[in-house]
Amino acid sequence: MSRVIIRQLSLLLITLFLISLLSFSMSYWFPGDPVTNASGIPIDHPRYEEVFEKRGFDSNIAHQYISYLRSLFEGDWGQSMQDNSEIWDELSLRLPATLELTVIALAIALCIGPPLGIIAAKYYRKPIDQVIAFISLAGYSVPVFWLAQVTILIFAVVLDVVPIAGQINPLFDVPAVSGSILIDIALSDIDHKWIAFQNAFLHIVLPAIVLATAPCVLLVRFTRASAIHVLQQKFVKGAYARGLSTAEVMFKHAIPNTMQPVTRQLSTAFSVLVTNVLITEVIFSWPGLGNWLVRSIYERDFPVIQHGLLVLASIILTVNVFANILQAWRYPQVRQEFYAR
Amino acid sequence: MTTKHFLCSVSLIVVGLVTGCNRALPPEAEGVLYCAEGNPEAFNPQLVTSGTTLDMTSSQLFDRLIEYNESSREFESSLAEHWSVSEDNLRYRFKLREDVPFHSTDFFHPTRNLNAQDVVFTFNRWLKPEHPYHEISGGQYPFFTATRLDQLIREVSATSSHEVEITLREPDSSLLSILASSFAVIMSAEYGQQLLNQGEPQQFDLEPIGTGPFKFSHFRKDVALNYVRHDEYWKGPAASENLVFRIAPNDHKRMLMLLTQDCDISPYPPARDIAWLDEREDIHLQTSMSPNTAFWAFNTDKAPFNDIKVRQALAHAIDRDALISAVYFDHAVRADSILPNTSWAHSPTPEAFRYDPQRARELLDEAGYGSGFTMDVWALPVQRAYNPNARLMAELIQSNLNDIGVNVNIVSYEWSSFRRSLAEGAHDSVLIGWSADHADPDNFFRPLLTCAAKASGNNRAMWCNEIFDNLVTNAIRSIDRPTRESFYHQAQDILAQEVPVVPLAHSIRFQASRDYIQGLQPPAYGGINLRSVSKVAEIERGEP
Amino acid sequence: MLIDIRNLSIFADTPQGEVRVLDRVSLQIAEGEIHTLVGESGSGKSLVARAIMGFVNPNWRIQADRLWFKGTDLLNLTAKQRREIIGVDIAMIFQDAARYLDPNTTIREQLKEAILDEDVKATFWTRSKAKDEYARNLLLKMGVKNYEQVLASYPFELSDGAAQKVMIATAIAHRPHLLIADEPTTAMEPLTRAQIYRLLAQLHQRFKMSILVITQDLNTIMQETDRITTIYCGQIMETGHKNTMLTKPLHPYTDALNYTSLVQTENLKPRDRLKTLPGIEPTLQNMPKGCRLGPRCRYARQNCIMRPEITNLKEHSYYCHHPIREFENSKNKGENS
Amino acid sequence: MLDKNLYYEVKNPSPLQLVWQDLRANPISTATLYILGALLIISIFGPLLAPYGSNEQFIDAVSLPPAWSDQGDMRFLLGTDALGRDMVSRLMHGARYTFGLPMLAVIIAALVGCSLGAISAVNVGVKSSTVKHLLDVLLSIPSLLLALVIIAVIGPGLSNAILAIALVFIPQFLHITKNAIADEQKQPYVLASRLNGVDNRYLFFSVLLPNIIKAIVMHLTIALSAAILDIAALGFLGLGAQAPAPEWGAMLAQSLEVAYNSPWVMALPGLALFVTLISVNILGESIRSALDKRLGS
Repeated sequence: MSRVIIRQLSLLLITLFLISLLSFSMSYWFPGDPVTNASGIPIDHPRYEEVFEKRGFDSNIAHQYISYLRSLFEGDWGQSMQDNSEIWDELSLRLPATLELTVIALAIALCIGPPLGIIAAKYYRKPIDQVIAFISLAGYSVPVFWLAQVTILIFAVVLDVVPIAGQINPLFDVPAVSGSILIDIALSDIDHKWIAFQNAFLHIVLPAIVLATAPCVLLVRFTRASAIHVLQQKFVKGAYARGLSTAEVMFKHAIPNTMQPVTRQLSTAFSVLVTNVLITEVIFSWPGLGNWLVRSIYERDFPVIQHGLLVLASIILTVNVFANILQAWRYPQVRQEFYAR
Repeated sequence: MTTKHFLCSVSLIVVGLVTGCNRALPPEAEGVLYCAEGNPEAFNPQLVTSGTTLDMTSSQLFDRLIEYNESSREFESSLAEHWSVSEDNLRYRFKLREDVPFHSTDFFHPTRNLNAQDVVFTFNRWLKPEHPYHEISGGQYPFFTATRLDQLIREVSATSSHEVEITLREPDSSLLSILASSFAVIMSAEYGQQLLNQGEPQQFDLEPIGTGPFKFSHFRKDVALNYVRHDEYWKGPAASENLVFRIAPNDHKRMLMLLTQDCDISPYPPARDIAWLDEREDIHLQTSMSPNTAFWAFNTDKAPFNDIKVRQALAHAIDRDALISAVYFDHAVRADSILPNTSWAHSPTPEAFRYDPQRARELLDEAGYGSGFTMDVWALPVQRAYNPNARLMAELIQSNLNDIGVNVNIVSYEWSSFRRSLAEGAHDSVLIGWSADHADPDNFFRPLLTCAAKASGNNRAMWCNEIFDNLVTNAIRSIDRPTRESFYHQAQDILAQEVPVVPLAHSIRFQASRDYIQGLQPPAYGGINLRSVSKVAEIERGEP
Repeated sequence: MLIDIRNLSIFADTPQGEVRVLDRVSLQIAEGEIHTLVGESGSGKSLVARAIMGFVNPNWRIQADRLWFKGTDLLNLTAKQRREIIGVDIAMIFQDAARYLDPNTTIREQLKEAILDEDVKATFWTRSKAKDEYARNLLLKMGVKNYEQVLASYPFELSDGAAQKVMIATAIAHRPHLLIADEPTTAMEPLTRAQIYRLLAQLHQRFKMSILVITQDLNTIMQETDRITTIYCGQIMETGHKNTMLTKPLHPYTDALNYTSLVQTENLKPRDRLKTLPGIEPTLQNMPKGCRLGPRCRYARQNCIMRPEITNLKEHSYYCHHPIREFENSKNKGENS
Repeated sequence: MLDKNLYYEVKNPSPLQLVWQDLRANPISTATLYILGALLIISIFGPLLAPYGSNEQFIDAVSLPPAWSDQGDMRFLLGTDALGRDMVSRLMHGARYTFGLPMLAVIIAALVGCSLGAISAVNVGVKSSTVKHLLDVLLSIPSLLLALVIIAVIGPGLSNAILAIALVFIPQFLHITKNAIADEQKQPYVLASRLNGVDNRYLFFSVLLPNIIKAIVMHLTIALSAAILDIAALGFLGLGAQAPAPEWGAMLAQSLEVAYNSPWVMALPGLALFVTLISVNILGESIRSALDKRLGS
């Protein structure tokens, strides 16, 4: 197992290195001055010379890359070209907000997707399977930005059940400490925390459900395909021959084996989730990374784009590698395959 | 069986959570939610010209020396109890109130009330380059540069602890109007000194201290700006405990937020929604004829817009009546001059901007652009009183110009970067406008179209014409209204001839609020004042 | 009779229409008997086993006059009743044992799953331990010496022989009355194969267990077999005692099978033709009418397009219009007359 | 007795023909074939078929609901938007942007990617599983994010968005082709062909290609659906097609401001997008299950 972990982590390091290289070279690809693109300090700014030297632009490219890495680790991520705010400060508030939404959506997707997929596979080609298969295909085909608008119109405007923007009613005096609203409420010293939690819950429920749709139906599809495959496997018959009941066969053998490829696909579902979080945050005015990134691309705010993409890509890669590790940890067969290579 | 029980209890919990969560607020979170169109650029009205920032800062945080009373059409005392003007119209004396406390917050505890030092400190900031705060936050004071007030004022001095004297270099009929505008707010010299001692002068414009009805609490970019009541406010405390500006750049979103009670007040509701919003019981719609003009400015520094004929051709190419019906839904009147029709100096020149594609084509031919060209139209990304939907307007103009062989790209950025790029003159042409800051007609000429305005980055046409400059300068130096009027008429004729800007519409300003909001006044000039606004108590919100 | 099957037919739904993959199969297994079912791959012999076990594909239609286990009708069982028989009274071991074990669960857990609470006398909290002990004993009985290591392994870590032993161990955990061994030794090394058969024979002796062995060719037949049944293309060809079947078969198919085995070919003279069947097996969609062996049978006549009825001799029965002895007899007769 | 005719060989159609037969046999996938065929025709000839121009404005018919409602007008079957533009015409023009262009981009990406993948697989061979693993991980970054990177560099706009999407899908096809070929090369039948002494060219085109086609076809449908979604998403975010182009995503974004008053303006582009995507996805799913059935998984 430790071999697998070391191998996967080194893989992660290599990919992160590649991504940082990509992010670094983006300063050159963007139009304009690379120093400004990397740091957000305009060329006529008094601090320009200082930054120019600090980023190693007076030296060769390798030195520049090392300086870039150093400033990354020092938390000197430059400033936004639009409002001169420190990218690191802004990011450390926005990333938790995004993660909060992402984690909740992923949890919803995980609670609904795989069980539905397994039910569909259990009743393969029966009406219940066909209904689930169709819903999952339809859900997979609904553009998230359309779904978000339609749900807003129905649930917020017509039914008036939930609010439509932000993390919480701003009248609650919750200072942004971590950026994640639920954590912030817990940390804050306001009275009536429970009411604040309820308010935040109402704010997050709609975007989270909208966001969960795509990964959820994706997981339904993965799980269904995998479970159909597994249920045709001989060991299921073997388990029946051992005298196990259907429930025992399903829960002890079929479902764990079904989840083996699905664990791997978690990272795919997560990628889809991250793609959609960009759009969902814009629509629900969620003060997260996606909202910020989309606007900075629109405004060509290069330091923000550069670092925002770096962070998102790193998160996806990390989740991917951890899905691999999780799979290897849970499934000896996979471990075997990793060893064999 | 157990599975069934489990599912039952889970669904019960979920249902309970959703239904149990109503949106009622605990008592300490009572307050008014105002949906603003964008982030404030700074918490200092001196630094900005955008109405969004003015709405969010000026009247909420600060006070001015004097105020302009819309109904009586006269100036009223504010921080200055009374004032006097010398015989030669060059010296103005203001006697200050003695009982005006500054905000006391986590970051600043005032030791004294407002006095003459504060006024001198505030005026000298933009007046004197050697002032320690002059260069902080960019060193640009667009309104004062554009009105040439920085050239006009010789000195601001404290004649006693509570008396200030402003000395002018030459007489100026618009001074009181300017001092009553939302930009001329008074700040704390003591706070400035404290920050200088701490070595953090940039905080001055980020965590403001004023004398106004609300105190700065905290601001999160793109989310919300929170104010709390200033209990010792000299006019008496504000009606509402909390005041929150939610940042919601999208007008449709703001309208929906008003419907879902995510906002209590929404300025500039979309024109297309006015009609049915007005019919709703729970929405209160207010209008005001605040003087404003939407216009289309050409960057006269750039070819081909440096050619008068091209500008005239473009002016004739667009159908402004169609724009008004499609964009404003007829909640506006066609503008035939940059000066609003409510002003006494108004002199319309409809002929110059008549819709005549044939004439436009001829003019383009004469200018040598018969085969057409491609240009950018920048559409302002936010809704302003003068233009509810610049993007839609740009699309209509696009199709109009297509008819005379001009291709149009529509360009739009986020508001603050949009304004910065405009100031740099990166645009070909821009759809923008102006809302009056004060009652004087000068407000529509000097801040917008003079060479000084070009220098301050406020002249969207990048236009500089000496004759025009002389006319408006002469107008401001005379006290006599008929003389001024004739100067202004000549100035408007030059504009009709030169066409640096095409005036489009004077619109009606709308403001929508929930029915449980009371004390809301439609604003006349400059920023809105929310001091007397509060929620009606004892109304069960959201319940029929 | 432990197992009594009469006229069992299975119809499979294929894109080309419904195909009768098992054609009126009858099979009886007596208590304490080792019965071998021989047929080429695809002949439907495994289907018989699956029908008994109730592993039915959803696109199958089963029809039988009788499918009895100890007098219980296996066709009309509720799921609960089936559970009480399958895995308890009837157990099955498969070819390719490793793939019939869950690859992601240890042998220990899978073996313990097969052990019922009744099998161990223990209270709730000692049960797991008792089952452990029981599992160890089972493996010991199978001749697995390194049982601890095997118990901790995952299926894919075991050798074929070891996996098959584990499989048998799970199958005999509650000493079933009938053990169905579906090609238990195909693709195994001869030594391992012998080991497995010896094991089965021991089980048969010690527990008086009936065993249905399903195999491909007569070469690998268990020495201890009592009776042999041959099956071809879903039709039973001949049933009889081992000795009769191996030495004096009446059915041409059994005869042909016999000639593929080494025992018979030993007696061949050099350059003799092998008595194999000409042609190839028909595909599922193109089953010949009547006796399905017809097109490949040396003795086939016109009436072979009718399905032959069963001919019962003493302890022996066959389905053929022209059985060998009779044919040769008649030929002899013809020469005589 | 030995009638040779009894042993006729079954004449089997080729696997791809069988897949086609399977598709035609299923009414739902046949329907999606028709829908996609119609979309293709509209993408190519849309401007000729549409009743009006995409930006033709009818001042007298602003925000008309679809024709079947009370205020509808028969001239405008699906109503008009806030500028008085015919929705039918806009949707038809938009098919080219939202269906035609992504399809073109994916096909180009597939051609380039597969060729590169084939070349690298045949010439270089996959020696290192680490490289494969690395690519696996890197390709887990979603296509929209990569497209955003490219757009961030070259700037927003429809042509840039299409370019970005074509570029994003090239490595995917490359990776898939390379892996498929590498897997197939391990198969015994390839060895058999080699032993038969066929040359590399024949080996590739006649032996390998028919067997990797499954992986490529399956990825084509997945990539097409992703590309359509990405183009629409970019249009929606204002980073792809710019107003007034009738790209469905951009139309959707613009329709938001009238969503409450004239919901059809929002519903229609979304519905068009949904129908297109679900057709592509169902077709992909049908092809996948048919291929699984015919070619074995």
